[in-house]
Amino acid sequence: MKLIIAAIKPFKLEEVREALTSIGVRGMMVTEIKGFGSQSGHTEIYRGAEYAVNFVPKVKLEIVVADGLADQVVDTIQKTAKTDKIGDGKIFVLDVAQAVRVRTGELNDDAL
Amino acid sequence: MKLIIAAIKPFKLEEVREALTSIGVRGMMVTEIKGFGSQSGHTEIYRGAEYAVNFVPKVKLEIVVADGLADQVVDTIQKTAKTDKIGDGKIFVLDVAQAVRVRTGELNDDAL
Amino acid sequence: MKLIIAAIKPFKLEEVREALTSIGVRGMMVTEIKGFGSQSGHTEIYRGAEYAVNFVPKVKLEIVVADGLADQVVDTIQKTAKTDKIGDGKIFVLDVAQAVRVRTGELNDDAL
Amino acid sequence: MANLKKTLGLAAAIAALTALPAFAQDAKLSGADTAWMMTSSLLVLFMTLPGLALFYGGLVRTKNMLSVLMQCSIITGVVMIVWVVYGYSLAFGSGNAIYGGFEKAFLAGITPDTLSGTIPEYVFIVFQMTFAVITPALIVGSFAERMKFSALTLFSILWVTFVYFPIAHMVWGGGYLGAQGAKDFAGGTVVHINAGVAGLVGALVLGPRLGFGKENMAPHSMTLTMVGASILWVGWFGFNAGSELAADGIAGLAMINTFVATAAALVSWCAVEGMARGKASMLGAASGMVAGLVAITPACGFVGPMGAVVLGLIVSPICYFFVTTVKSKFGYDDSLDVFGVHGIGGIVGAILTGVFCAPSLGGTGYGDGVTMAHQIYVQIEAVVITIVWCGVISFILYKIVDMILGLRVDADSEREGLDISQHGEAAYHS
Amino acid sequence: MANLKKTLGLAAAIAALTALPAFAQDAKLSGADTAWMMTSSLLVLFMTLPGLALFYGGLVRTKNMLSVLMQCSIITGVVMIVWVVYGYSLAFGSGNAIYGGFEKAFLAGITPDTLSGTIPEYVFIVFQMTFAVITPALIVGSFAERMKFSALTLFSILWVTFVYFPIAHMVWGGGYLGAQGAKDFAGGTVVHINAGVAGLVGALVLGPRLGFGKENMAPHSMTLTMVGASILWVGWFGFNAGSELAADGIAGLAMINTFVATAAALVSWCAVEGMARGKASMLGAASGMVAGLVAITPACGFVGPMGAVVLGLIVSPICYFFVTTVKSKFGYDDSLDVFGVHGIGGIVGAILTGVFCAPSLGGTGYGDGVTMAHQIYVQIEAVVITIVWCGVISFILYKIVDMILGLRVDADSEREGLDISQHGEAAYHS
Amino acid sequence: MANLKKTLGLAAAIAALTALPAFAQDAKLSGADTAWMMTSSLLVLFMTLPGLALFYGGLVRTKNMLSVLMQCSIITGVVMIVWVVYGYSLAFGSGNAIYGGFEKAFLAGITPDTLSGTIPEYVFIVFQMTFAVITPALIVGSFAERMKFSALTLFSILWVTFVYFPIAHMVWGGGYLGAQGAKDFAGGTVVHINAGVAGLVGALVLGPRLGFGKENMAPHSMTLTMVGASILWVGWFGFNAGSELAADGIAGLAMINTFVATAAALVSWCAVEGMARGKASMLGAASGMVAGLVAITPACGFVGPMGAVVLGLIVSPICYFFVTTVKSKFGYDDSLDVFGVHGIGGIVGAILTGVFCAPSLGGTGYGDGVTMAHQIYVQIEAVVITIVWCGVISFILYKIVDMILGLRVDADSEREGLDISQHGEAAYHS
Ligand SMILES: Nc1ncnc2c1ncn2[C@@H]1O[C@H](COP(=O)(O)OP(=O)(O)O)[C@@H](O)[C@H]1O
Ligand SMILES: Nc1ncnc2c1ncn2[C@@H]1O[C@H](COP(=O)(O)OP(=O)(O)O)[C@@H](O)[C@H]1O
Ligand SMILES: Nc1ncnc2c1ncn2[C@@H]1O[C@H](COP(=O)(O)OP(=O)(O)O)[C@@H](O)[C@H]1O
Repeated sequence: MKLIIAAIKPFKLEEVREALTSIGVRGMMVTEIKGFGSQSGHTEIYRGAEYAVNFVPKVKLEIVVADGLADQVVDTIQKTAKTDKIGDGKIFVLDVAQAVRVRTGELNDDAL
Repeated sequence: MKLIIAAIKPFKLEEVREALTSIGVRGMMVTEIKGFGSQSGHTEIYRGAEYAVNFVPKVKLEIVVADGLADQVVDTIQKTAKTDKIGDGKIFVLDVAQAVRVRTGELNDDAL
Repeated sequence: MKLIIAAIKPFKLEEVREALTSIGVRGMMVTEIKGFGSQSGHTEIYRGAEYAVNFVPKVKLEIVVADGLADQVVDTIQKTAKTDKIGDGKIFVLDVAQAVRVRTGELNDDAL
Repeated sequence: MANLKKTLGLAAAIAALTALPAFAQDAKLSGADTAWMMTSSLLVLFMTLPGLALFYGGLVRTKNMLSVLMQCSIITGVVMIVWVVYGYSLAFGSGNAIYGGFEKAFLAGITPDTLSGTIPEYVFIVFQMTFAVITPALIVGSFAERMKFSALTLFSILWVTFVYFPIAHMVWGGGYLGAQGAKDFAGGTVVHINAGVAGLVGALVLGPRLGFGKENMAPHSMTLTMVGASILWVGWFGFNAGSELAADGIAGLAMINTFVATAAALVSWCAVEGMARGKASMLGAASGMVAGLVAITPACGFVGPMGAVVLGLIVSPICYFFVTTVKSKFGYDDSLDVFGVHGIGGIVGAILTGVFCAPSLGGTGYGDGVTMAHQIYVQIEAVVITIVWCGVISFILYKIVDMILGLRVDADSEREGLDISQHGEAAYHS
Repeated sequence: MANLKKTLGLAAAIAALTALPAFAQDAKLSGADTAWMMTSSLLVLFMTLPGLALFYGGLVRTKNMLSVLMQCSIITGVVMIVWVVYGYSLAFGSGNAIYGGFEKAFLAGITPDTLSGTIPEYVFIVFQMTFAVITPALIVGSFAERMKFSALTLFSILWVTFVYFPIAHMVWGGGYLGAQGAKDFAGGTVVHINAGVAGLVGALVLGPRLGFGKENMAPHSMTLTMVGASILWVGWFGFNAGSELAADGIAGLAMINTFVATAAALVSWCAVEGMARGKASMLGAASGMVAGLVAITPACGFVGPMGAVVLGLIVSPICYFFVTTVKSKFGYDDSLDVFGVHGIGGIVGAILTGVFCAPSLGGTGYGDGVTMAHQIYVQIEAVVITIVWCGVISFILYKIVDMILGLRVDADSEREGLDISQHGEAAYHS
Repeated sequence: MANLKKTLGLAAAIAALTALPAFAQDAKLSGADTAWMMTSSLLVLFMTLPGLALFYGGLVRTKNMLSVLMQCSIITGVVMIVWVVYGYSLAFGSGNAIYGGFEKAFLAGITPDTLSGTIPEYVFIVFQMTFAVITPALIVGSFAERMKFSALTLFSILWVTFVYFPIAHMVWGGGYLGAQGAKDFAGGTVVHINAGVAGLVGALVLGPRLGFGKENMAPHSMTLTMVGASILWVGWFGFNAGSELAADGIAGLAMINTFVATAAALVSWCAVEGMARGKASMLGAASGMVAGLVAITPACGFVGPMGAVVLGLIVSPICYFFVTTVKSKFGYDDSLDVFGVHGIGGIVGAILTGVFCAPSLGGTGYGDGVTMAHQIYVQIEAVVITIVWCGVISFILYKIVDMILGLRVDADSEREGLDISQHGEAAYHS
């Protein structure tokens, strides 16, 4: 199994979730994060004190899928989340040694 | 070492933390996430605009432990977080190449 | 490529980010988490009901870098985030199988 | 209201309805009193919405925030309608010693020119209406985070009808308790003890929240709770000084007492906490404010400012003892301490009113031939009658509502939170 | 204001400026009326800041929160300055049937001793000023989350000058509509229909928000929206009972009506939602409150409390139908339903005022020889004139501002949110 | 208060205590004035709780939110007790040119029938009490996020005793400054300059916050700050128009000025920001509101509305310059700009009061034979005396408290936040 981690633009979340569902992904974990990258942040000024906000709001997806599905998932995220503007995000793939479904104790591919 | 990632129901957090402590786990990272899976979300309506909230609130645990402890951790989480209802969560195990304690610079199993 | 996960004290975030930028790290994901470890939490009392808050606020960094840069990143984080007080945090290193830049579809080291 | 002359004047007015011309001669509209009483009325609404709603709402968990706001809102809506339809008549109609009857149902016979004392009767009606609203709204704190919305709505209508209106009539509307000489300037008995007891019964009937005593149920926004407590204080001047029904020296007395008793109770709660656990908390200060406001309510037009300070200093430690020690001893889950603060604070205030109205303690004194001991006796009698009446009938009403609709949501809905399960929305989004 | 005697008295006063001594003889300052009108004036400011700002602000997404607060704030600032410079004169100067002229520009000739009826003219000026402020502030809800701050500021100045001041003059300042006998006690036409129509035109001209109908645009804080609605209710007593310009029985009538119509509308919105989708929501209750307040505004000094209850019960289902069914049918993006609640609620209230002021329905009655049918006709005429005048001129003003500054921010700024892009700050940090 | 006739009347009343019957003949209670002054008193409490608490609280980081709310709360509590115990007597007793003595300690000799001018003395006492409360509460902004709670409490008691009461006596209580003819209608000197200077001294004595100038210290909720500023504005009508102690034309003047000066200052702060950095911020608008309110405070009963507009337009750029340029130049950490806004705004207002009260500029004029130059001289004298008195004594008091309790929390507690370390609770949970 693979763990696919993706940082994307928040307003793309729904679209990506739908696209993934349609190719058979059945679960994921979503976290609101602050992204740092080539897309620059902005400056806020409060009564003369200037704060450079170097982070931009992103959404992080974490999805575990069977090895066979991994490439398709990466591909789908990349195509759907893309707006051709800087800051569209990254996708990373890691190996997963084991998966368990809490409710049933099912293991690995059965757990997904 | 292993990284154990678990998505569980928020109200189970305290119980799981205690169970893990009792088997020797000494640290973890906890994140509030939005989970997507077979447990369905709900619908909110605001003045006629309907929003399907496909995500349910979950808590994500990330725990790094020595290889020898990993199975016991997975087992403990599974048993403790279980309510036999849909949406109880998942546990994933990944390999960790290195661990460092910031304060002391200690490495690997000593760092945990 | 390596995924470096670090839990640090929140007020160290800016300093660490700057130090990493200066050694060539070009992106990261930042999440506010609740940390559990040897640093103890505190107790809150609300009208006689006592709540032990076992978690302390931490910030989690996730950074993917080329294999060659990994050691330097770990080292920089460790040196910069250190205050010599308990609770300074941990750093974990994992292997990454693949990386993709959403905007361009570039792969692996080119995607970072 | 507690101004006996005025209450009697009102009773006389009611009695004199058949002899209206004679009455009309005496009465003259006072613009000043009208201005003050309109201000007071809107202040008491302000206490409920958003004051009490925020005070309570801040104390619950995020997932139940809207349910608290909604409960306060719907009570405001339905009780106001009930009030003009039959409530005012039941409470302030001539009737008998317990109930006022239906002669003024639908506000029959009242026009913009009808006076009640020196103010338009419409203004008297709205002022009293805001009291009828806030009393059941106070109760919701006791069974917060687990009650069904439909059940709450039905219960509130029944409760004002069978508990609040009769007790208001007995104390202010020319009924039994007023005639006994019980002193309750602004509603310590009618409003606070009443709500506190109904809350305690509710907490017992519904049982504790899931996870009570185990899970972290810390307030989701102490900020909102503090804002709510502050608004309660500000609005309470309408409640207390407004109960004089005039802009005069006694209203001024009620006002200064409402300031200093509250200040004293705030400080003494902080002091007790500081001694007991080394730190004074914002929740403590807010609780102290409310305890002080509750305790001075029956007394505010009868005691002197120094008596008010002492009253305030006394009430907080007693309430503190109840919400920390007694509650956890008995293990009932009065979620937001309606009984511990309003019930106990009201009882302390009611009894001490009998003490501090002594002229030797700076008070405005007793009725002819009444001793302090007798006054205290009468005060306790009023407290006991209220507790018994309210306790028994509230219990019956909870049971009736439970049979008809069920009082409590199911476990899954409670876990998910009432906002989603009862109202289909969430308090906060990004 | 709608108190015709007073309005005429005022018109007379203005006409009598050359014959001041004669006028000065009659008029005498009433401290009571002054106290009430000062209170009323600050209550109407309270409605706008923070009331309306929170009601609207809670409904937008976090990233646009400050833009809403800022729009309400800047409108408050600039319209107040415009008001004392020339607005008051245009609205309440003698002038002609449409405009009041510049004779009182810079408040010329007014001193602390100048009276308007029984209150200092300065107090009358500030009371009216708060109305001139809240009306354009109401409009911002319709094009929230996409309008440029500079464009909003310019538009507001133009809009009060060319829409609000003339309509206020026509209705209250001695102009055309007042002379026709249209009944509008506290500004249903001038304030609410006016703002609702300008809002609808704005929503159409600017077009829908990016992602409208697709992305989740749920309110970022229903809590704040509820607080805002509650403050609106509390402040509205200044608006409605203050419009009597005196602390008397009619003010009391306006007050009780403002209580019970709102309560009824709150309940009926919850009831409709409960029937339509099985759950009553906090947003529904808050919307019901505002709909009830809007509907009773023109009627509050003319109808009886039972008429007010019925009016409240009627208005919510109609507004509900507009904000759910009609809006989605036509697909325009009136972000916060300014038209659906204020426009429609105002129209319902204006027309039903003609019905419920019938003495047989508990109202204070019609003018000599006026039938219900005729009154309804006159009410509809006033509504139609307001809609046409406001609709046409607002459209022109939007277009002018669009040419000068551009009305709408670019797509990236809209995605990022107006707080960062227009104001360089964020509403919340940790 | 600044109404000299009334102040003198009061002084006379005090002097006449031995000759009470003569005094009693003249004085008669005015219900209208009483209604207005009760309203004003509760409005000034509203300014502090929750107004100022939210204005300040929104500006700090989440981890220090409750500490700010608690500091405002405890000051309210203890100062009210101190006020009725000896503060009122020290400030308004007959005494000498600097202190009022202890004759009215524990409010001796005052009953509900005792009058102060046309209102019950109890009402006068509470009105003044709210001023005594808000002044030290204003100071907390300067050393926010680092002061010990116990130290704050002790400092506040000492500060009102040795700084506020004497200055209030000197200006309003029949003491030195009032006799010089300094014009301060509602407390520009006594309240705002006083608090601003004490704040500056505090910021210097405590030193800057950890991480000041490096870490992001952005306001945790600009929303709450805006709500706080709005409540300050609404409540300030009690402060300013209430200072007339009557519901009359001068109160109306104070009210219109409090509206338009604030509006103008709001707009001019936005304009300056717009020119300086291309964007107007919500914090700027809120700061402008407060600056305008502060500046008009001494002037509000003396200048005309157009003078008030100009005053408002002037004050914001000056304060803006202080909080942006001057503060960062000198590098002191006046956390929430108490000196930059209240101190500087108060000084600007005090001096310009001497200018704009000129009849030629629409003001109500000078005393007999007083020229503008002389008035300005007197105004500056009052400012300087206040700065010196307050600066020196405040410094001494900080040092004393530092020796007894320590002023500042340790570094770890500051990092963790005062909410947890000082109060054992957190503002927000989920
Ligand atoms: N090396 C990295 N490790 C982890 N996350 C990264 C890394 N680089 C970028 N990211 C994430 O991807 C987001 C987009 O990256 P950015 O460099 O801004 O744009 P782009 O991918 O279009 O060049 C960042 O906000 C960050 O969350
Ligand atoms: N493939 C997956 N990858 C990552 N997280 C997942 C995956 N599937 C489920 N999860 C997480 O586990 C939670 C529970 O899963 P769900 O399918 O709802 O219930 P169950 O495990 O009982 O069948 C989800 O809310 C989500 O956070
Ligand atoms: N085994 C672990 N797995 C994951 N995260 C950990 C682990 N141990 C500690 N952490 C993270 O590191 C933080 C610091 O650890 P702690 O034990 O408190 O201090 P120290 O590292 O100085 O001994 C914790 O708050 C937690 O977020």
